Amino acid sequence: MVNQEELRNKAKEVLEREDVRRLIGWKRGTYGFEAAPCVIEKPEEAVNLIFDPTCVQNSASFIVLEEKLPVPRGQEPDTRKIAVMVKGCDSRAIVQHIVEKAYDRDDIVILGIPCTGVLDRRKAEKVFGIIEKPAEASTEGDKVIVKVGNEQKEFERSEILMDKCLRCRHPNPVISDILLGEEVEKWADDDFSDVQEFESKSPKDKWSFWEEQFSKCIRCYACRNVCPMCYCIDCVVTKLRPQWTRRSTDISENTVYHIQRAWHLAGRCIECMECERVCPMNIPIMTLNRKMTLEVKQMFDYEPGLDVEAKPLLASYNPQDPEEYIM
Amino acid sequence: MNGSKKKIGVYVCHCGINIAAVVDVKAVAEYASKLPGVVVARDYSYMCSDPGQALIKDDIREMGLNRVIVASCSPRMHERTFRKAIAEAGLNPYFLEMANIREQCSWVHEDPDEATEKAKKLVEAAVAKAYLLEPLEEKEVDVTPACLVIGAGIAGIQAALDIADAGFKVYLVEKSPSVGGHMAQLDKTFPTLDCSACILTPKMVDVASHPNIELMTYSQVESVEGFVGNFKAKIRKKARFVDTEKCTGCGICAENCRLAGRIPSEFDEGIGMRGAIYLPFPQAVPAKYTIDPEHCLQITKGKCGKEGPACKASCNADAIDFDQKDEIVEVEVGTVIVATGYDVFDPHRKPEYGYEENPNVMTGLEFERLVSASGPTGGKIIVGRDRKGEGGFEPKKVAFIHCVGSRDKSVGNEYCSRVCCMYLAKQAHLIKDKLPDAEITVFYMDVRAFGKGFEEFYDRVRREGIRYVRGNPSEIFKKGDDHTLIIKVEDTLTGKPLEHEADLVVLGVGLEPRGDIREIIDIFKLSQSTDGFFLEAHPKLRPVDTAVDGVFLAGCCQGPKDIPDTVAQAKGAASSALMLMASGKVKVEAQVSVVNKDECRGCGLCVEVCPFGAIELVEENRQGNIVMVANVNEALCKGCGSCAAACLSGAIQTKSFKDEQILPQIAVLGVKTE
Amino acid sequence: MSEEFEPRVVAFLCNWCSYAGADLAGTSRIHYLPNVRIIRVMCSGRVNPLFLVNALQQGADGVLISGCHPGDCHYLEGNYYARRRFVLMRKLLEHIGVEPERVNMSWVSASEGAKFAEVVEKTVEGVKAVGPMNQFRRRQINW
Amino acid sequence: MGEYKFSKENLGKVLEALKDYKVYAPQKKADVVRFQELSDPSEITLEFTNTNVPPKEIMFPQTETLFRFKVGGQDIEPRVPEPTDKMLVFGLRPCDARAYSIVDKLWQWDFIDPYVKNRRESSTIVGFACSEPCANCFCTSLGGGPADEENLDAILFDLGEVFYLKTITEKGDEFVQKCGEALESAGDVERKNAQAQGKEAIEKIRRSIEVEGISEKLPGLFNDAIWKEFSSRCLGCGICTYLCPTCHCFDIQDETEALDGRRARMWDTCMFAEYTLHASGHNPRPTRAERTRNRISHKYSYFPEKFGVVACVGCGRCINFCPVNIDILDILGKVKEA
Repeated sequence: MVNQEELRNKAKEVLEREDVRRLIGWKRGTYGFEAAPCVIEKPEEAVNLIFDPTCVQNSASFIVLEEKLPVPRGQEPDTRKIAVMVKGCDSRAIVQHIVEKAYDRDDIVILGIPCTGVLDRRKAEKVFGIIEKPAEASTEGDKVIVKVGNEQKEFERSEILMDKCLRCRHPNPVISDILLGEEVEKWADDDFSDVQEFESKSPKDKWSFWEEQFSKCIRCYACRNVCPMCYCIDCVVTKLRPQWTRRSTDISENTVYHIQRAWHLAGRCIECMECERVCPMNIPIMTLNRKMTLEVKQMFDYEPGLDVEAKPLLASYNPQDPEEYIM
Repeated sequence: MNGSKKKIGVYVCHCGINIAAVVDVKAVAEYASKLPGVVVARDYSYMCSDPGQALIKDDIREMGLNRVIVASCSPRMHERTFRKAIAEAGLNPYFLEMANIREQCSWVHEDPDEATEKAKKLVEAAVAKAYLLEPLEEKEVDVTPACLVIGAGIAGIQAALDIADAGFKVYLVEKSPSVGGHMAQLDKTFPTLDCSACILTPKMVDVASHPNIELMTYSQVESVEGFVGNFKAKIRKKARFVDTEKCTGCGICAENCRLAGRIPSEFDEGIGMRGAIYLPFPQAVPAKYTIDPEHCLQITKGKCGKEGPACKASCNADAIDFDQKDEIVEVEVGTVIVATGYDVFDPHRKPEYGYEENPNVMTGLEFERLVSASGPTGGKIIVGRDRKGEGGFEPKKVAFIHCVGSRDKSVGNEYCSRVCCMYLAKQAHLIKDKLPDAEITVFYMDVRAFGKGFEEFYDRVRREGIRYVRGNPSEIFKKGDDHTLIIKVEDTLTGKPLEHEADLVVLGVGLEPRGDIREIIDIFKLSQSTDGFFLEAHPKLRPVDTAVDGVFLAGCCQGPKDIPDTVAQAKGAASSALMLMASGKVKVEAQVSVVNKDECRGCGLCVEVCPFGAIELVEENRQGNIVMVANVNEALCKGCGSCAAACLSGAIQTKSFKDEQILPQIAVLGVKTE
Repeated sequence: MSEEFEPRVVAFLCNWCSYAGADLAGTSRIHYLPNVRIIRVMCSGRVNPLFLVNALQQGADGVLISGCHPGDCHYLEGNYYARRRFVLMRKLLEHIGVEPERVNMSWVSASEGAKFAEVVEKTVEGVKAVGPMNQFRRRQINW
Repeated sequence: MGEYKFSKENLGKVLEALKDYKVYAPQKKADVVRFQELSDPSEITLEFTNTNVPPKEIMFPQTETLFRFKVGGQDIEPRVPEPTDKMLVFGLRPCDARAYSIVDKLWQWDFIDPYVKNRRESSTIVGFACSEPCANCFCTSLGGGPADEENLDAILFDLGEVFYLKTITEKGDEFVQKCGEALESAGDVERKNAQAQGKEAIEKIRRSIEVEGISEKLPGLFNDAIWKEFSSRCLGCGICTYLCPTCHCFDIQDETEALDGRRARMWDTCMFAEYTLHASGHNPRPTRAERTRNRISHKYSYFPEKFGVVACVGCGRCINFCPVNIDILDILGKVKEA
């Protein structure tokens, strides 16, 4: 795992460059099993940075979350680079951002961090409950060590890591300028068996599952806002003219919201699972995205977030595309 | 405009009994009159008739209607009519919406109640949409009265002549030093057997001398910008190193060239030789010599013999100029005709036919040069001569092979080249003509003699004693050390495997898209059909148009053709171009896409999906921050709306088909209220 | 149930092929079921797949997109994009439990009036078989 | 005020008996505990620290029809819940009950909201004392407590094998009458255990903030850098506000279906950009910094100024559920330092 000193020094160096305006990374949280993402501008702030399995959040989201303020008359906009620390999944978001021209490759400095998996707070809280002090964690081989106060517990990956990590195909950053620590060995793969299994259900059973899930939704839009791929200026979901989805929360509007969300991520989702992690109502949102990911793979042999030269899936076609259901 | 109160008029047409016999038009009008915003709803026997239209116009004037719904036939029939009508009454023509209650109700449903119910809904949907219709303006752009014709083969020549004769300026651009294209290389033409050069050369001379045609040979289109009616083209005139003003075409330079007869002649398909300074062929137009910079010693080595370039020394006109540079000329045209032609299939891609190693295996086009009186052998059929043109022999057994590089998946050409069957038949005939004792065999898959006089010609050839064997040779190789070749083939009629002997094999090579077709594609953003040739706008109804307004196709660049078809298409392309230039104005689509710059995030999805290259990303100053946003070139946009469906935030919309105009229709047609 | 159930199908037809095909069905007086209500768009490429979702939410029991045959698109490529979007959206809807029979697409050229009628029959029969759309259909305004 | 007890297995019986109440109680559905109308007593769960969504949704549903109308017509049908249908809110935590009384001040301020008012008046509140507060609870800092009785009609203690039920108001007693014979009267043992449990619970509260002075301090920090510091990682989602028992903002929208229409109100949140977006396109709270500032200031400054009480009960939800660890105690701490 990456040495924290090295991480901070590198971050400091980068922040000292005068072509860099801010750095996105993680610092220790105020409690519990999740770190706090942070955006820092002063080199001296680098001492707070950390990276360990508590750094769950997708740092790339905060690149597109930055608000562009009006530039006062007579002043120049600050076009210096943004530096960002990324795990494997975070880095895929950056690639996809570049594919979609959210920014140019040279608008950012990427500090890549090979990742050995991040904690699933839900799994951890089943063991420890919500804890008042921030936990620390590390990995050794295929064991995960979690330190709560002075109590220390060792876990199998599957017991404590997020599901996305248990099927991670890209633990190492797929794009970076500076690589922190050594690349790690890929220890997992994804056979999408969960999706396949779900598909075997009847339409009726599928719906009764989703009906129950979607009816829980309170439309806080955390799943949308946290998504590194959701950064439209005016999201169709909350648009009033035309109003695609009503604001009222009922099974109809909630379902349509989730369809819209999943649809707009088809061929764009980079599988960071943030949407599902942040949901306060425990809706298995990733299942929708994974369905799309699988179909996109099988039908169009396409995987987003890997190649900055790639064309967006739905802005391209192949005359031989499948059309078995077309009359 | 959109804010103002909506005053909608609904007009339900009986269409005689066409509609009224099934749909209760009174009930539909009654229903419509109760819909929000509707101030008047009438039914009338024939809305499209003058009194019918008058009805609408009067209501617009008297009641101040600002939206009009006509419930009648398909908008594909009368949308224009009614747009014109309401415009005459001072309403924007795009404030019209039609409900198709004939083709979609009375003509397809028997049950009057069901048909009426559906008609009501269609009208209601039209009203819902009309609510949100916006006024659009129809823009017109001027058309520059000039045409750029690319390629001076028979297609380009014909198109250029037609347009020039109509009195419009033509810029005819040809890559090679002379006009004429492939047709100039041919000896005789099937099935009439008239001499190709004899019918072509007069036209070649015409294009050179026509006052309205500016001929640019040895030139290439570098780039084109703009849109229909207003193209700007950059053309590179390559340096000939010969001052065409001075050159008299006497040819002394070529005789004296140190490399004379040492360089394979492109025109003679490599059977004949030329020098570094050359005239492609005797009747070349213009009859001006050109120095080949790739071979000329003076240019490649910087020195030619002790006493300098012989050509320069020998030229009495002092036309040779080694300091000549490429020159870029810019022309403005309103229309473009692409007539870039084809390449013949390269038999190296079918090594089993031994084209590489056996001089007596040749392509059909090489054979044309061989039999041509103007060819290297003066028309004598002698194969296997050395580089100096010495030696060689007269073939006794000649074999022709069909479909080389056509109808052949293994080389990626599934299509039929359409000319090979006939040119091989013709060539077989020519041999019979010149070598009556030669034994001639043709190996074919099918013989396709579909054209005027083709079948008759094919008959005639067979009657002349030429053997047709149905079979697709698998292999051709040399037997022993004389020049006898063995053709391995199965006679698919008898099912017998044969080892056929021949001392001359002519490969009926097919036609392929030019190797450099990409250049043109990139310049005009044209598309290719699956066979790789240029894609026409519609396979049946718009065979000479392209997706790009003002750019037309002629000849084999669109697909294999024989000469008459090529000429016909060239004339078609010419008249299409003339229509635009004659009217002098062209309407550009009014229902185009429009970008909400505040919502656009500049992802470029729309740019990617636009088939017409009408959208580009441009810089936008957003409160001091420079961002990229999409921008639509209304002259290029055709309003298909693919961009609107691709856009994630709905920032780009297509006028008259905006999301906010379609969703209300969906709502009406979905909700059950009966 | 499905005897008296008359489904409502919202169809999006491209102006140049399928809408013309529907017109031809009319001019040739080919009778078909009245359940399909047509919305004209210039190209199947205009059809935002969310239109289908919206239609199903607004009360349609089934939806249909129809465009030019591959290669014949009046705008060259629109139907290829439409196809990609459609097959994906169909999978998504299928996943949350919308019967695939409700989500249809066809290629109908201007000359295929008879085929259009066929497509309508097929679609309506398919939707009838699976019954009314009750999954995320918008409920009528109530308390 | 009476004291009662009943054995755990009798919980069902008790609820069964409450026929003439519309009972709202915590139920676990699809992995989430939430207050919902209790159709089947066996559906109830009391195995929870606190519900994700606060029971404010009983009094102030996320989506509520205000009235119906006909498109084009003038006639509207207003509809206000009848005060007569009695409601029982069973098993909510003291902090959430406290939130009711805080927000009441607003609902019954210059305009009396009939929808909420009627529900509040017709409802009996039976609290459920906390024995195991969560790590981010800080109710004690805001005058509440795990067994706080403020605004409750009765309170329930889980004493292991039995429930100890103590009534606080007449409404509470009235409710007890309806509970049927499963109820026995409780004695000193239960009282003592309950009191002990309450004390212990207070001991277990691990986080706190000295609220004193914050209200006065905030206005001065209007343009302070701390807001940017915290908001730079804010997602601008609605979690902290939607899940807050005292947040009460709503939006009003008209919805139509053919010619039928309704005017409905639904939860809104000051953390969304649209919340303050003007029709002109101008937004007086252009970034998440101003929105974060507003959320804190509203709870700890504007509301107390107007109504004399802090609009926060220390339930800890906004801390627990924030995906990016924006911790209100962390913010308040910085406010005090500043």
